[in-house]
Amino acid sequence: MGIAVAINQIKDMFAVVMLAGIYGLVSASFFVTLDAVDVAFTEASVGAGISTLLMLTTVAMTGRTEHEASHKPMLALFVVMVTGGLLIYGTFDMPYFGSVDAPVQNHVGPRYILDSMQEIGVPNMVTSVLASYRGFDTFGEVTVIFTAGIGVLALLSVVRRPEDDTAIEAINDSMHEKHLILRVVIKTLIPFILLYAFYVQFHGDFGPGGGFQAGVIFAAGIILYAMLFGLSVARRVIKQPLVQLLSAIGVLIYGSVGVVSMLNGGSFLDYGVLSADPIAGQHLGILLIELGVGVTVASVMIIIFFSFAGRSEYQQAKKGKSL
Amino acid sequence: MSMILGLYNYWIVIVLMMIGFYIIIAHGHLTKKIVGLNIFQTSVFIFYISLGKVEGGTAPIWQEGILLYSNPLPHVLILTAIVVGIATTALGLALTIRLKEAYGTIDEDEIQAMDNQAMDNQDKESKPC
Amino acid sequence: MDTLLNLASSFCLLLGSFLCLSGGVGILRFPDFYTRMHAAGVSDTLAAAMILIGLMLQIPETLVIIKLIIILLMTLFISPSASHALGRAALLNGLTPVVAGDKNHAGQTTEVGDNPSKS
Amino acid sequence: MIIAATLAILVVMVLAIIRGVMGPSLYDRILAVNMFGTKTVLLISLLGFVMGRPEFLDIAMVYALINFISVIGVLRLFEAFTAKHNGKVVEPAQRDL
Repeated sequence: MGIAVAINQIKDMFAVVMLAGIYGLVSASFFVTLDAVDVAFTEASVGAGISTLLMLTTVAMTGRTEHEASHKPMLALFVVMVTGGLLIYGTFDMPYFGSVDAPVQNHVGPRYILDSMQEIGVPNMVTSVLASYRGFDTFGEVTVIFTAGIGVLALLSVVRRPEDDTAIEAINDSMHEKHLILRVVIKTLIPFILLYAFYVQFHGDFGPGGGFQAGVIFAAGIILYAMLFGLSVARRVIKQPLVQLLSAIGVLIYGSVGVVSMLNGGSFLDYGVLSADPIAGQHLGILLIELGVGVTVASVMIIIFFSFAGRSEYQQAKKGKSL
Repeated sequence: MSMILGLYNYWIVIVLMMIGFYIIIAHGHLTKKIVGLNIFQTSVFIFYISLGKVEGGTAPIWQEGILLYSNPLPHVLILTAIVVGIATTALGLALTIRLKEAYGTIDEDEIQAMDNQAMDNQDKESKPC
Repeated sequence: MDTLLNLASSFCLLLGSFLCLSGGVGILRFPDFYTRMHAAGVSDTLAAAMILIGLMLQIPETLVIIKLIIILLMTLFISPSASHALGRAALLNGLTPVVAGDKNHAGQTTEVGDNPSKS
Repeated sequence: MIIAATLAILVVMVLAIIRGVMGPSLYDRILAVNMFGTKTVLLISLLGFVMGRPEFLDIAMVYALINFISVIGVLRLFEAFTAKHNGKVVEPAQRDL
């Protein structure tokens, strides 16, 4: 809470972003203490890692100081106070924290907890609910992520001309000379990061993890590489068109699993019919759609980072030329 | 007293939410607005997760001999919401960058002023016709 | 045997906590960035190692121990290189260390990257 | 004993937050974030033991990795930022908070 107040007060955007990073870590610790292991996993990789980096890139491009507010914030404060007061008044009717007989615990929750082991056969209930019971929702979310990736691409992609490339190359080379220690350490670490992403991807049925988290971790490994070795080198390793194709393929995998289960006589995204044994079918279906989710999330994150970094390099190159 | 102990999680959520809300409406800097939006978003996440917590329960991963688990449903909703949140944040930041390129500033009021001026100029130009 | 393990693990955990605390006090009390970084960086690694070893002694499961060892290795890799990168960046960007005898230049800076502490 | 260690780490996290809020330079904040991250790794491993579910260690691993990535990323981006502004005179008004 104190951090949030400080974010409000500080005007240097860099400091704000750093505090936002700490804030992400704190909230992830909250999630751990509240038993939400998978959520903490996601928040750790997203809130503390990727979003901090994206915000920093933006701040580096748009300037780091904030102007003094021109109008008095009293009205805003008043609105906030009134809304907060009403909300707190509303909480008096809420069930107490952690109580077993709260409405949330009494409808579908017990069914997921009691029956998912027989019906799906996956120990991690979050995965079974995510991928099987609420597969439609997740399909929607994946599509949203895919759309956001396209949106960022449309907003920030740069038409690359050969002469721009040389300018960018020069900037990169000047950075290459430095950071020997970091480069060695990171070169050794990156394979392990990618391996760990795969572990998270395929171990998601049994422990915390799954497609979303694995995608973000995989993307984080690539981003680390791109950051240290320069964007153009990373682009040579990971071709941009390939990543764009992959992000679409992930959604396609997800959708076609649903279509295949329809063709086999079930309803859309009903994996029980994918195999002779319903539980084996569920396993197969969950594995496939987690794969689809992972591919989409990883490639969208890479696309987002590449677009941001590419834009910033493009601006630098333009500035360098005009000087 | 039992009310304080029973409801404090909601109050934390509300205070966080209001701070985020305040940042969104009181600051003109667009990046900061996005940070505020993130705080707001996180408060909603904490709200959902704290709803799913059961006293004495444990993480919803099936294990021999454990009977009481927290509710997995809010976890699923929030898990996807976080990843969607980062995607939308990225989209917002991308818009911010384009605004900076187009206007040279990302202060809300200045952009508004420039827009109004452009509008006035357009009106003046279109009147003689 | 059991009590011995427990004793050893308690000792490791206590030592780790103590190191952690001293690092925390250091990061708060030391006068300039470099000393603060020294406090944090040096105590961090050993404290993390001690606490993780203490946890390892607590549990007989092999998988958990392997995971702890992986975390420990990562900490040993990551913590020093992060400190190195941080200190290097600070020095290259012109954050001058406080040298004994010129107190009034504490934290004075010459680059864009920092906010001079004039409080 | 584990509880005691957890408490100690919580105290240190609070100290790191104070340093992160106080500043004064940007590097202090990055240092605070870094330290906070390593402490979170330890805290989560300890919490896993307190709650009796050591599967939590996976999360601790992610934390260690992500923390490193973000610190390195911040430094690199910041370096690029200062390189862009090199040679430009910075007015004191811009530097003051």
